Amino acid sequence: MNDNFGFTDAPASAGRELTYLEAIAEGIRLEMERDENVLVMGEDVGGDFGGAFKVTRGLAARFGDHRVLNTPIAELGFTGMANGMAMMGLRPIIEMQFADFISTAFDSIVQFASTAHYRMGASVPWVIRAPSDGGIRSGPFHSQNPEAWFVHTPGLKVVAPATPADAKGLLAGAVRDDNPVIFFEAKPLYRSVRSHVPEGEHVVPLGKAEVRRHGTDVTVITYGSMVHQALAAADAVEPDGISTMVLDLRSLKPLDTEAILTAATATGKVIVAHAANRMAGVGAEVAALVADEAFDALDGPVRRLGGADTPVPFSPPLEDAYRPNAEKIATSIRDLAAW
Amino acid sequence: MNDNFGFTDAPASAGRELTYLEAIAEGIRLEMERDENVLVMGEDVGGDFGGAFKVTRGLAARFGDHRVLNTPIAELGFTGMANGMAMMGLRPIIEMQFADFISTAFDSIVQFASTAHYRMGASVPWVIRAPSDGGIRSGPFHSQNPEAWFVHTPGLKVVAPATPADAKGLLAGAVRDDNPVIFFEAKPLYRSVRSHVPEGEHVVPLGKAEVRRHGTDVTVITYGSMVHQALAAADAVEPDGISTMVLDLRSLKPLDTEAILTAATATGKVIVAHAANRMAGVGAEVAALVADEAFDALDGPVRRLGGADTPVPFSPPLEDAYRPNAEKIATSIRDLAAW
Amino acid sequence: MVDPRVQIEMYAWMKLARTFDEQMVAMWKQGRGLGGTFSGRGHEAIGVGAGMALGPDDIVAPMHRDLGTYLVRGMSPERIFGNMLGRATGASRGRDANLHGVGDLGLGIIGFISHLPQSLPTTLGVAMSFRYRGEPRAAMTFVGDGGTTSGAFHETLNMAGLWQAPFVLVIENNQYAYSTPLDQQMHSPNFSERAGVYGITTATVDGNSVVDVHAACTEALERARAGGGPTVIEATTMRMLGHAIHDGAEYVPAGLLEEWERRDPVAGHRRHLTEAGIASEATLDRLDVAARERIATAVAEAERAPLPDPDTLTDGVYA
Amino acid sequence: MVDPRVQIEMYAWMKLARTFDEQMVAMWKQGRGLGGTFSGRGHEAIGVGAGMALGPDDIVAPMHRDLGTYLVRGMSPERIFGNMLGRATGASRGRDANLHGVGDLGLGIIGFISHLPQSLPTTLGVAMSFRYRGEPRAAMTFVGDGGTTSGAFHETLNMAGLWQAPFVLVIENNQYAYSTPLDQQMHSPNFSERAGVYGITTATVDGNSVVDVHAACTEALERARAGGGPTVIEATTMRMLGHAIHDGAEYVPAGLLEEWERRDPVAGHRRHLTEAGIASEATLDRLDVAARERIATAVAEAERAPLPDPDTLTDGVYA
Ligand SMILES: Cc1ncc(C[n+]2csc(CCOP(=O)(O)OP(=O)(O)O)c2C)c(N)n1
Ligand SMILES: Cc1ncc(C[n+]2csc(CCOP(=O)(O)OP(=O)(O)O)c2C)c(N)n1
Ligand SMILES: [Mg+2]
Ligand SMILES: [Mg+2]
Repeated sequence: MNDNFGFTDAPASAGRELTYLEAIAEGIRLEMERDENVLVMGEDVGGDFGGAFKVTRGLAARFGDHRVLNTPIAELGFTGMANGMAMMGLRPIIEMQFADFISTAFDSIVQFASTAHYRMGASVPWVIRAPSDGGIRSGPFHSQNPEAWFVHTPGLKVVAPATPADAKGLLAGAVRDDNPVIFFEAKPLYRSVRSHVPEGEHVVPLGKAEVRRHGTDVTVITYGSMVHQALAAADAVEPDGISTMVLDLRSLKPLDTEAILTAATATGKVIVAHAANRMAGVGAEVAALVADEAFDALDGPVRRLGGADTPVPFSPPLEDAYRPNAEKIATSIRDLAAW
Repeated sequence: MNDNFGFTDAPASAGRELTYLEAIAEGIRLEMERDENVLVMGEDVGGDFGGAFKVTRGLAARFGDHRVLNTPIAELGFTGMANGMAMMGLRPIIEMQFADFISTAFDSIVQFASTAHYRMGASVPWVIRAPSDGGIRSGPFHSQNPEAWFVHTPGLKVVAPATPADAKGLLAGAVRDDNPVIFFEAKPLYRSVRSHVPEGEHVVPLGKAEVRRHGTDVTVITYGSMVHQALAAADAVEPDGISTMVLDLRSLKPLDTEAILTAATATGKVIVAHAANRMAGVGAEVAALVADEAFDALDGPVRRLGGADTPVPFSPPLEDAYRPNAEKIATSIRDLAAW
Repeated sequence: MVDPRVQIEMYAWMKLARTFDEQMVAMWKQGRGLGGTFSGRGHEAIGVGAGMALGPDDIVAPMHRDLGTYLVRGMSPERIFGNMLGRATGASRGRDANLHGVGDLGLGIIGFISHLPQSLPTTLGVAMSFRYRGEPRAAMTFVGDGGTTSGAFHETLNMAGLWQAPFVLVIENNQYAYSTPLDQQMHSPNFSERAGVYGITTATVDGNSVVDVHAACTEALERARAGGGPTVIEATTMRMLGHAIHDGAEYVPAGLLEEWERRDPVAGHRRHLTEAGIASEATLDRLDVAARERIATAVAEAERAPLPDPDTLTDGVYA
Repeated sequence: MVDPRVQIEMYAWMKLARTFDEQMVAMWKQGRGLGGTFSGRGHEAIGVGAGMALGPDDIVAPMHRDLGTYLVRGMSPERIFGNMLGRATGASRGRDANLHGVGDLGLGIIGFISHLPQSLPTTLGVAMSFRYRGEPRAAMTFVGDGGTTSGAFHETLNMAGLWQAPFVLVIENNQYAYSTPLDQQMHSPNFSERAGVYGITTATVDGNSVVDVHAACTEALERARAGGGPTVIEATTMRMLGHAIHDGAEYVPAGLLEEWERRDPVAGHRRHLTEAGIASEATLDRLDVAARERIATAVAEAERAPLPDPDTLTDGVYA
């Protein structure tokens, strides 16, 4: 994992640095301080334990047990419960122990929460924190990237920060949003990425992509852990004289179509990359958007990189074959640049 | 609904005609006769009642109650139960009362059934029959087209017949397939479409698309109820001198990429249409595939038509605005033909 | 004994619900409806008895046979008929069908979704918000016998008992889930035992007695508001028509319906009121007329109301 | 009394499981592991007692602490270690992690998935296939205390009771679900009552007595095979290490662990065998040595085994 990814816009060296995980934790703490309607719930989040990844550690001591609720193993039920709490004006931050278990809560998300405002004008302002993504030998049930299910579902919002600063800022943006927001955390970034995070209030608006690197030959559109792989790939192909733009989507729903089309048009050659299964993934939506609305500007096929059409395998050679990475992205950049 | 859709390959007048619903019922009956491992299960499928749509009516009388099992309201549990039955060599045909309730069974499908063969070499040969689709004023919870969730999930197969003959043939193909297959029935076609269905054994292989109409100017790639709308649209634009090819995908997973690329290349102008929500739908995968692998042959943007990014609304003016139909497809064909 | 005026009010609401229901069924049979719809015939005592037990600050999530609760809670017949007819003036502004989506937090009503029994965890969440804020309020919801075999029933009751939430659940045991009788749903319909294992107070009442339902709900809601924890009430009744408008319910033995017809909740309460000298036939006749007029007005208004503008399709997907 | 040879065999299997577990924990602490892993220390009597009660035609779906069941059922230590180390020779051929996916229908073992408690409905389906075909076989599975609060527990037991399926469930009540003690999971850990409401026979046994677990499971399986319906057995025990290898379990009071350490199932059974004169120390020492050798061989073979060829990535997604 490349953890020194030198963003053009936010050099890693400027100011106070936090890991991705620390940034999320700080974001939660600040939102709980700001608004007493904000609470945390999920399996093992409470007490001194603070969750499987320790993101919520210390919150119970600081804010009291009633604001940091340990739940039984009942994802459907406790997410449904969060629907009711949120309709009454609370702002639950739900921790799924792993994003993989979000399927257990499916009805409460894709049927109830997503439709409540359309059907009866009731807003459901919760955030589900979903530790997702693999590459860390966790096997098929602790490595999933299920964002496409939710991007396809009307009424939800979906974000996927790639940097500590965005992790903090999008967390705040998600908590303050009046809609159900699924916040996909990239587990492989938790402790591997450390960079500048603004102190105090820092809110990143939902729905805005960010250019992480400017370039003129090929555009890589991506999000989450693959932002770092794309940046490393861009570095790797630079000596070949290929100038790569990297667009970090940050929000997957709503998508920043303007930024996508601008980035696609700028180079005319587009690669969409994500760690999630490629087939019918979010990348398909982005590629299809480009193939429709930026068609005239295209100078080559719209390429897509994503997980293979298999469960996420456990063993290193298989998982490495399954996932995109900097090398595979670089190969695709070179190939497309030469088109 | 256009129920006289004059396929080029299978004229509606040839031979014995059945409705789409009758064809499914016949397909189930024949499979149950052929193989006593085949059984039917679901809510209200048994006894004299025969299910919410009467598809399974008469089966209990014919084959006995033990082969037509009424279940409690417990989609997660009874689909999980079907996983176990299927691993032991039975071939359950599960009726979801409406496709909308398939989300309730989500874990049993997308986590267990889809991964069992990859993880432990155990095949799970069930079929879920999912009455889907709208246009019939059934509101947000009885009109859904959730196929994209499953096409994105490795290990599943997904089919969506558009004609009575395919409904029967794909049902047989799905039952005989050794993998979990989700069989999306288009409710609006149940009784509105009647056409030739071969008698006796009739098996349509999974993974093969079918050209429903040949054409040279624009290709519409679609499936399910929208096949009929696309054919009507093709008729409507013919007087304008536009020749439209219509490709019926039939199988959504595996996708017949060869047929898609051939059809796309033949005209260079592609519209992908489905009733499901457009955003990150199956159409995005098809469009992205075309934009990548048929790029050189494209003479215009790849268009997509699908449901709006809203729940399926109930009231006629809203539902009509929500859904693609022949008129909207025709407009898109005209627009693209003039590109 | 319940205040005689309250008992008369109960009759008025039940009669309004019954009249609404009969008018709805007639319209749908005449082809004046839109999509499918569910009759709550036979469930009036439950919907009204429970609805009238609610306090002004309580929140309720009724389901598809609890028309009485919506009405008692202040959802106008116009908005409900408007919803069923897909009008812009309906509770869901043409978005949701029949009694689905008929919610209004201003009236303390949460509209249900089809997926059974999603109202249970949602309502527990409402109850937990009261607990979070230390408010003396209660949240109530309903489930059918069929819905009790679903996972969400168990998960919700387990958490309600664990946290002793101010939560009240009425199980409407009407003998059938669609075509499926109780004995094909569960080994034994021992609902009180089932709820009792979670550390929840339970009660079983005659679901066709509005007075009994009201009393049980009142007690449960008061206990909940006072911090005494959750209650599950089984109300036994019978679904008197098909599952939905298209269903002739041929699978229900005729004798069973006849038996329950003799226990009709509206007629039964009327008999009780006159026999106990609480109200005269003339008084009750006037209420019958008022109900008919109220519903006629509502239907006329709903039928006159505009359908939604298709340009508003995407309005309200997001807050 | 259980046949003395069987009692000695019980010791051998428990010791093998314990030795495997200790070796695994040591390797993972040394960094010779891959990913996370779960210790079943303290659960040996349950896994072995249940596994030995199974008949040759029965099917079992063990979970993450039932190493003993896999071993008894014939899954070799090589294949299990191979699985944990991601080898091509592992039970899942490098596809699934730790004890996940360790299934082989040829051995009558269904591998579990993480999502709790998915093994329950799956196993009910296996049982229903026996019923469908009229075969005198039974299907058994396990769930933790934590898994019992999930919807699938309720849905499965309701259907198992309804259809009186040849289904046996062992609840491994080990006091914790990850960091969450019983009193934060449910109002009262009354597992037998909870299962009883579904029309299921229930029993509670000392989960640290292999003889008791074996007896309860044998009885339940025989009843199931004979058409006597389902059984739920609560086996009380304690998870002796953290939830998974990375977890120090600081949240468990030290006194609780000490108390349960005195009831260690392997040491306890050894004491019983010698005190009852069933086996000598020397005999048992030989079994200890055999277990160590068996595991050493297995580890060596697994570590030598090849990782999967990346070209096989998509093999086996479909049958
Ligand atoms: C999860 C789910 N599965 C299936 C359905 C379809 N369905 C709607 S109502 C119903 C029967 C409900 O029975 P019950 O809970 O007893 O309520 P009743 O209609 O008898 O009042 C069914 C199966 C549903 N709404 N939700
Ligand atoms: C649906 C679901 N949610 C969360 C998890 C994560 N998880 C794995 S094991 C576990 C605790 C299980 O506790 P219990 O059932 O008591 O079994 P034990 O580990 O104590 O043997 C949790 C929460 C999961 N596997 N499945
Ligand atoms: Mg019912
Ligand atoms: Mg436990």
